[in-house]
Amino acid sequence: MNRRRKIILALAAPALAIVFSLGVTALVLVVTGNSPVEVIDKMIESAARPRVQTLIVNSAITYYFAAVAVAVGFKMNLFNIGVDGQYRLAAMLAAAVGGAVVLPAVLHVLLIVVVAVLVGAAWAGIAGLLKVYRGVSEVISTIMLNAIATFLVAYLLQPGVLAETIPGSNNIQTKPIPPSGQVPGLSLIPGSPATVQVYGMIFVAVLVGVAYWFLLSRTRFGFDLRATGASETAAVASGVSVKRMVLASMLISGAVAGLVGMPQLLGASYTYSLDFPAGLGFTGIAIALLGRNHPVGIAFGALLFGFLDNASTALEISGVSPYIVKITQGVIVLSVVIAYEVVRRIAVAAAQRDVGRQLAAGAGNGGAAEVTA
Amino acid sequence: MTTQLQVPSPPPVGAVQEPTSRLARLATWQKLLMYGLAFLALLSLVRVVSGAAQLTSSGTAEAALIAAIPIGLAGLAGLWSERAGVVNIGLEGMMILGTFGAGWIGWQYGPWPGVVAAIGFGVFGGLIHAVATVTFGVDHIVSGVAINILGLGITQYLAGTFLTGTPGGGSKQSPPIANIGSVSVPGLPNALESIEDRQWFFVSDLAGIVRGLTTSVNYLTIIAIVLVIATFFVLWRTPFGLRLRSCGEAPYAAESLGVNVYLYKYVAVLISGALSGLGGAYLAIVAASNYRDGQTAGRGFIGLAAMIFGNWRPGGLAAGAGLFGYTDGLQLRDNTAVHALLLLAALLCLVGLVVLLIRRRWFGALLTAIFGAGALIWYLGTDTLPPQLTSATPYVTTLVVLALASQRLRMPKADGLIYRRGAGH
Amino acid sequence: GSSSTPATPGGSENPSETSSAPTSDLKVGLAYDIGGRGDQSFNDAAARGLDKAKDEFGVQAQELEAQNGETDAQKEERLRTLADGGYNPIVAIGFAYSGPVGKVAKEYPDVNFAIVDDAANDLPNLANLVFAENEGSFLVGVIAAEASKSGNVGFIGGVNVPLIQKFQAGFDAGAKAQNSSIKLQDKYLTEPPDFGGFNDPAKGKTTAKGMYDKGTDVVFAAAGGSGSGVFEAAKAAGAWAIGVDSDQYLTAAPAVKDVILTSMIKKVDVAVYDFIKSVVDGSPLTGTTTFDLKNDGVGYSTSNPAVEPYTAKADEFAQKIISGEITVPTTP
Amino acid sequence: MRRGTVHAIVGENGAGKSTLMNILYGMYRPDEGTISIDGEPVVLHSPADAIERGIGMVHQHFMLADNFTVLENVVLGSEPRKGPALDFAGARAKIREISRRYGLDVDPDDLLEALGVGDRQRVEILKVLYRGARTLILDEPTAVLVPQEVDELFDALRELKGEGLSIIFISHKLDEVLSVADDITVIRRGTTVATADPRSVTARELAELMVGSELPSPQTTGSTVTDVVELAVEGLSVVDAEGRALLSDIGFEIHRGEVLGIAGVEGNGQAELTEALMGIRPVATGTIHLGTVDITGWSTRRRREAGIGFVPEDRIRQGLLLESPLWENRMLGHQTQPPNSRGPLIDRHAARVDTERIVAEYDVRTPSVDVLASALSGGNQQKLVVGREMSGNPTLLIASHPTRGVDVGAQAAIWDLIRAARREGLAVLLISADLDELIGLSDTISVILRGRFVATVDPHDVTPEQLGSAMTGAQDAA
Ligand SMILES: Nc1ncnc2c1ncn2[C@@H]1O[C@H](COP(=O)(O)OP(=O)(O)OP(=O)(O)O)[C@@H](O)[C@H]1O
Ligand SMILES: Nc1ncnc2c1ncn2[C@@H]1O[C@H](COP(=O)(O)OP(=O)(O)OP(=O)(O)O)[C@@H](O)[C@H]1O
Ligand SMILES: [Mg+2]
Ligand SMILES: [Mg+2]
Repeated sequence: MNRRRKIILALAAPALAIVFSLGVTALVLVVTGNSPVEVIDKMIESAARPRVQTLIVNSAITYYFAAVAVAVGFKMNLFNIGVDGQYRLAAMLAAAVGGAVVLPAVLHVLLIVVVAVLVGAAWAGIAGLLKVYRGVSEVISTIMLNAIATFLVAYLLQPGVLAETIPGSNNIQTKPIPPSGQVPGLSLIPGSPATVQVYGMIFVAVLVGVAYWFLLSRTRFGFDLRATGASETAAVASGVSVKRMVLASMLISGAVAGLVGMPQLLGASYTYSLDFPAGLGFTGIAIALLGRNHPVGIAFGALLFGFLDNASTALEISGVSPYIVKITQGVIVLSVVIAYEVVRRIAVAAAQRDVGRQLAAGAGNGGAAEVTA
Repeated sequence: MTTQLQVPSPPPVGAVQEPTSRLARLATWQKLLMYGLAFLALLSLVRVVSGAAQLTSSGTAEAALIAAIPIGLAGLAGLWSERAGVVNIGLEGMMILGTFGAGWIGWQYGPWPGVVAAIGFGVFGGLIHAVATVTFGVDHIVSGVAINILGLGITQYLAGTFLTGTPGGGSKQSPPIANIGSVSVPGLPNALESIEDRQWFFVSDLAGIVRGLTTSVNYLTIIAIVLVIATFFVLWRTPFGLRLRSCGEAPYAAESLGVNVYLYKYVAVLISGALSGLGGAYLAIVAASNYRDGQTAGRGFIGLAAMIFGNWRPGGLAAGAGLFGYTDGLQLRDNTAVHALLLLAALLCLVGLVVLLIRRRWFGALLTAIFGAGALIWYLGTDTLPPQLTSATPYVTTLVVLALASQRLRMPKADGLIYRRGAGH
Repeated sequence: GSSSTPATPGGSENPSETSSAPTSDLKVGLAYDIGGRGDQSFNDAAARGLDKAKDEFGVQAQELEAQNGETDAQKEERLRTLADGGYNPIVAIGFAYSGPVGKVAKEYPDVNFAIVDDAANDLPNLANLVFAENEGSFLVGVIAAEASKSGNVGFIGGVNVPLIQKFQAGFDAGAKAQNSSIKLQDKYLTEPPDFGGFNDPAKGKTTAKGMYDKGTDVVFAAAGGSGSGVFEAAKAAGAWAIGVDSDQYLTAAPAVKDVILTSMIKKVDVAVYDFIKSVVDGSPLTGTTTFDLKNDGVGYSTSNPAVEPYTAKADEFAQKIISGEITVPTTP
Repeated sequence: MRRGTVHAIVGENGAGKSTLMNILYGMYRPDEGTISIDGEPVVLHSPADAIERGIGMVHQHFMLADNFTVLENVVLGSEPRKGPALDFAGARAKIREISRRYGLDVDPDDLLEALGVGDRQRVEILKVLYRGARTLILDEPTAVLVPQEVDELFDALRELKGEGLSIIFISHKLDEVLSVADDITVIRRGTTVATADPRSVTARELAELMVGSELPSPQTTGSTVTDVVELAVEGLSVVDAEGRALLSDIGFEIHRGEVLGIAGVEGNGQAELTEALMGIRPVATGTIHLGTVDITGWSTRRRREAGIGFVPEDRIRQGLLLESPLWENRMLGHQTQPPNSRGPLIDRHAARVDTERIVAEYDVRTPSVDVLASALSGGNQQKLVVGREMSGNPTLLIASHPTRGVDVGAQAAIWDLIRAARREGLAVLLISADLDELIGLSDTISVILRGRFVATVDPHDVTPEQLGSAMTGAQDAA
């Protein structure tokens, strides 16, 4: 009975939240003179197309890395706003390295990924060091480092530095990565054309998810990390070196952040150019929160965001401003966490009541008769 | 815990302590003033040596002020909220709402109704944050992130709906908003101008800065500065402020004394929203003269940084916003002045070196010497900096100052913690 | 900016309005860059060209807009959606579509594509519509140098990318050509991928004021939406500003319009209109079409009477450029 | 209860004393029953209602803002005004006035953070008096005070009583109750089980009323001290960030099988001492030897792995992860040791099983090891922490207030376990505010004052009063 109640509550929370967010979105649509039914119909219709599904999955793969990067920090109350700068710098340098060398296929990819991971970790590590040794809040330092990364990338991405111009184009880019450094797409249905292939990096995403789960729940390091997040003072008393943990989790977070640009770089663009996607770090924050920092939750969150983000064309075609999607996303994040919070409270109160009841029952049996003086 | 002992013996005579502390406070002020003047002298020296007049010109001061105010308002917004224990990372979103409110109403009904609308939009953002964090006890960061998404989405959506086809406006910007008006201190600017033009050491610099800060000062600028002072007064000198701050320091203690913590948190977060909205209005009405999509450009986050920089205090955050505004204004106005900052850095390193040597901190002294020498060599060896580096100045400076100041920042004790009535026992 | 005067593409060479009921059953697809219709800048210029084609030929149109942080694949999908929906021709606005349009045009050989601001692809069913921004900028550089009393002119770019550098290169060269001892100042508001420099009037204002304070008396703003801040600074300083893309003397806020000496005009609207027209006419443009001084694809505006004294010199240089006597650089 | 009296409420942990008081103070709403003040039934919705009706409460845990001055803490919620501003001068004068009248010496301008527990307690009482309360509720006000301070508090209470105030007084220290109370109510599991007259009842009878059984007491059962030195500390000093000494020149030895008790007023360096020994706080000078090994430079983790168990002073802050299940809490501090982990991996199954063992052995009342630590009552949490730290056969136990907040029955069990381990050769550093516990368990007692050891006494011939005066430095003067 107790367990059933728990399961029902846990499932009801996200379901209710999503229904609620759709309600709010519908309300906005109605107020501004659109038909919500039609809009949702259009979105679902477009999502039924294999090409769009591919895009959704591909967006989700990228978001997944970003969200896991953020989540690693969150698990110990570190707020890495800097995923954005970390992945951009990492992707840029990795692209430059990848375009500059010639190596056998697997090694080439490996090199690029390692460079990205190292650069991401190093850039995040600056914030970690500043926090550990100078007490600078990682919130500020990562905001500043995002901006500084922008300037650094802009400096490096100049013809004559690390970039080259493209004849006839106003774009500039790093030297394209040769086929040996590219990761082929993956056909979900065998033999399908390139437009319905998901990034080969999906394997790495799954791997990262599993590694993240394993690290946190099965290793001593993960225990230390979670303990630090749950109570820093208790963690210190238990022998955890918080400084080391801050640095370590910042490095891990940055390393994962370094992967954010990889699906796009290795699976689609093969070069870092002026229009390389930016701002994914912030999407990652929202998704990490939506997925409650849990590897599976994040996957669902990433897919949901991928779905919404790829609905814009369908919306525009039905004459609705695609920005409605952002309203939906914001409301979903808020209502999901509110729903979970409400459920959590109910569950905790129930647990306490149970403990109290059992205690009282135990005492009632074993206790002595009441005495009156 | 300190080792202070609670000997239940002779009462320390309390009355003696008061004048000392007041004197001490006065001394701090004097010290600060002295530091400020010394820094100005150094800046003046750099100006004379490098010839970068923009370092201390009235125009730079004015630009710094205009760049600093929206950041300062965002920081002030953060301050109100966090002093009541609610972390507000949604400042950016609330500011965006403010810019739209100002633009949408401002172009139709004039700047002042625009300001009111901006505040209203900001309050709306604050209300969402308050409901989520105070009533539902959602993690403050989560709610803030959601508000940033929402603020952007709502404004873009509404702009598409309400601004498309307006005269001179479109789905990405509002038509122009009329000027809100400004004042100058009568007579002063002219007098100062002649002094500034002389290029005297120190005197001209001081004159330039004062002139920049007193010439055709916008009404909203004045309001913003008054708000900083008013915030100090209200939060630190009134019963209302004491109660509000108690919610950020020890909500359960406040609760046990009959303070309605929920109410104060709500009020604080709504005021926070209002100030963010005002910051947005400043951007749309004063810094520019219309709403433009993307106009906040992360200033809400910088405001948050300024607040932390300023140790959750109005004076400190004003200094933080000022530093950012100064470096940003300077880099936008003059590349060579930024180059001259290298010389300033070298001189500051020299000062630091002396201090460290006196304190016998050898390792620190060595590092400082290396950095100082590096800055000097860089300065002497180049005439300009790459534009990318110039643009990065405000961010690098903020980071460096924070890393060096290594001040023990102290956030309100219950900041970011979820409060629930009756849960503290 | 302001478009109270309804869509008058600056200096358009097709002023004639057909009053007869349009008839074409062409379905035009237009894929904008980030910002889309209503950005009062680049995308809006394309929209004006489309609107004109709608009016004149009665074509139908579907407009779609790029979103922040999207990938090439998402841009491709946008183009494919249009192609699948029977839209033909399809116009992509902005160099970010370079890769996607190249790919999708190959997939749909029967659909006519065009891309503005890019010439990286060479396909039979693709028209590259590019501009000699440097040439137009050269002329306003000449005007700036001539109008400047202090011998000190400035350039403000929105974002430091090659496209905007092209504006600077032309402007600097023009100013130098007119007055070899001229002092030049330049500043980009943001660095990529922060494209906020096109949307930050506050930064534009501060930067321009800095330039005016240092003795500059003419500033060329190639900064999209940030330009309005530059105009305000010019107004406050009692100095000149030069607009960009469309004739901003006609579209800017009334309070500041009189300081806009001239504008460097880049006729994106004409390019879009011409392309659609070529499809309507049954002989779609393909290959690279450069809109330059020669074909009046770029130029400067003369709607502000104050520019009158300087037009002779500018036109003289224009002839030299057209004749090939002067080659305008594309990088500063 | 009657006006102008002290009414004591006693009961074991969790009997419902605090809950009852919180209801009286308007923090919780009663499900049924009525509260009457001056014969008139009232409904209290909030503390504000209670304050208005002249009820003031000093909570079991301090309800103070560290970052505020005494003045700010006191006037909060009832601020005097001068125009729109807070009347600081007026408040200061009034606080001084009240402090003088009741002998509660505190400077209104001190930052609270700088105050010790005794002063904090006075600030709490000031808060209540400042509001002009006629009924005072004091929930375990003496728990953290030394006897001299308790006496002063009682003097103040008698003063207040004399002025017609009514006081509800809650304490576990029955002799105190007997000395100050006019009436006594005993409650158990949320109901009144008895009322007693302090003039006729003995402490022992009272205690038996509370628990419904015989009262245990700590008693050393012969010395088990060996000659093997387990912990040797020499010349240990610790400084704070500003370089002020927190501990100076501490030196002592603990042998295997020995319990060294540390007596001292809270805030005299006990916390710093335990933290320095655990490697949580850096040591300025001095050495620490475990057995024969110098561990001065070791990390906390290494020390724990070497066999040091640690029961922290503040279990909520340092001992537990409230939002984690019990079995994870069992791992805390021992996450690198069997049975909790194998190599770099944790062993969830073994940890769970071992948690079950602790729950059984230490009588932790919980339905399962999967409930969150926050669901347990304070005493049960403490039992879990002690059980955990006694696991894995530590050679040295550093225990701060191991039985704080634990009811008498469990207290006895913990004492027994400590004694048993001591027989096996465990060395114990015991810090406690409960002087009876210290005297009863320790083989030697050192007194700490202002970060120094000022006296070493033999527990067999010292009384709590003597210890108390040593702790407050009263002996120095003598
Ligand atoms: N709403 C509730 N209903 C029933 N029991 C509850 C409720 N909330 C908390 N409890 C119980 O209260 C206990 C925690 O209360 P608390 O810490 O005050 O215990 P305590 O009585 O002081 O015990 P101890 O003496 O061990 O400290 C838990 O056992 C929990 O199960
Ligand atoms: N809302 C509630 N409903 C039912 N039972 C509760 C509730 N809240 C607390 N309790 C129970 O009431 C008991 C009384 O706790 P209380 O804190 O009043 O004890 P106490 O007598 O003050 O103990 P201590 O001596 O430890 O301070 C707790 O153990 C808890 O189990
Ligand atoms: Mg209690
Ligand atoms: Mg308790």
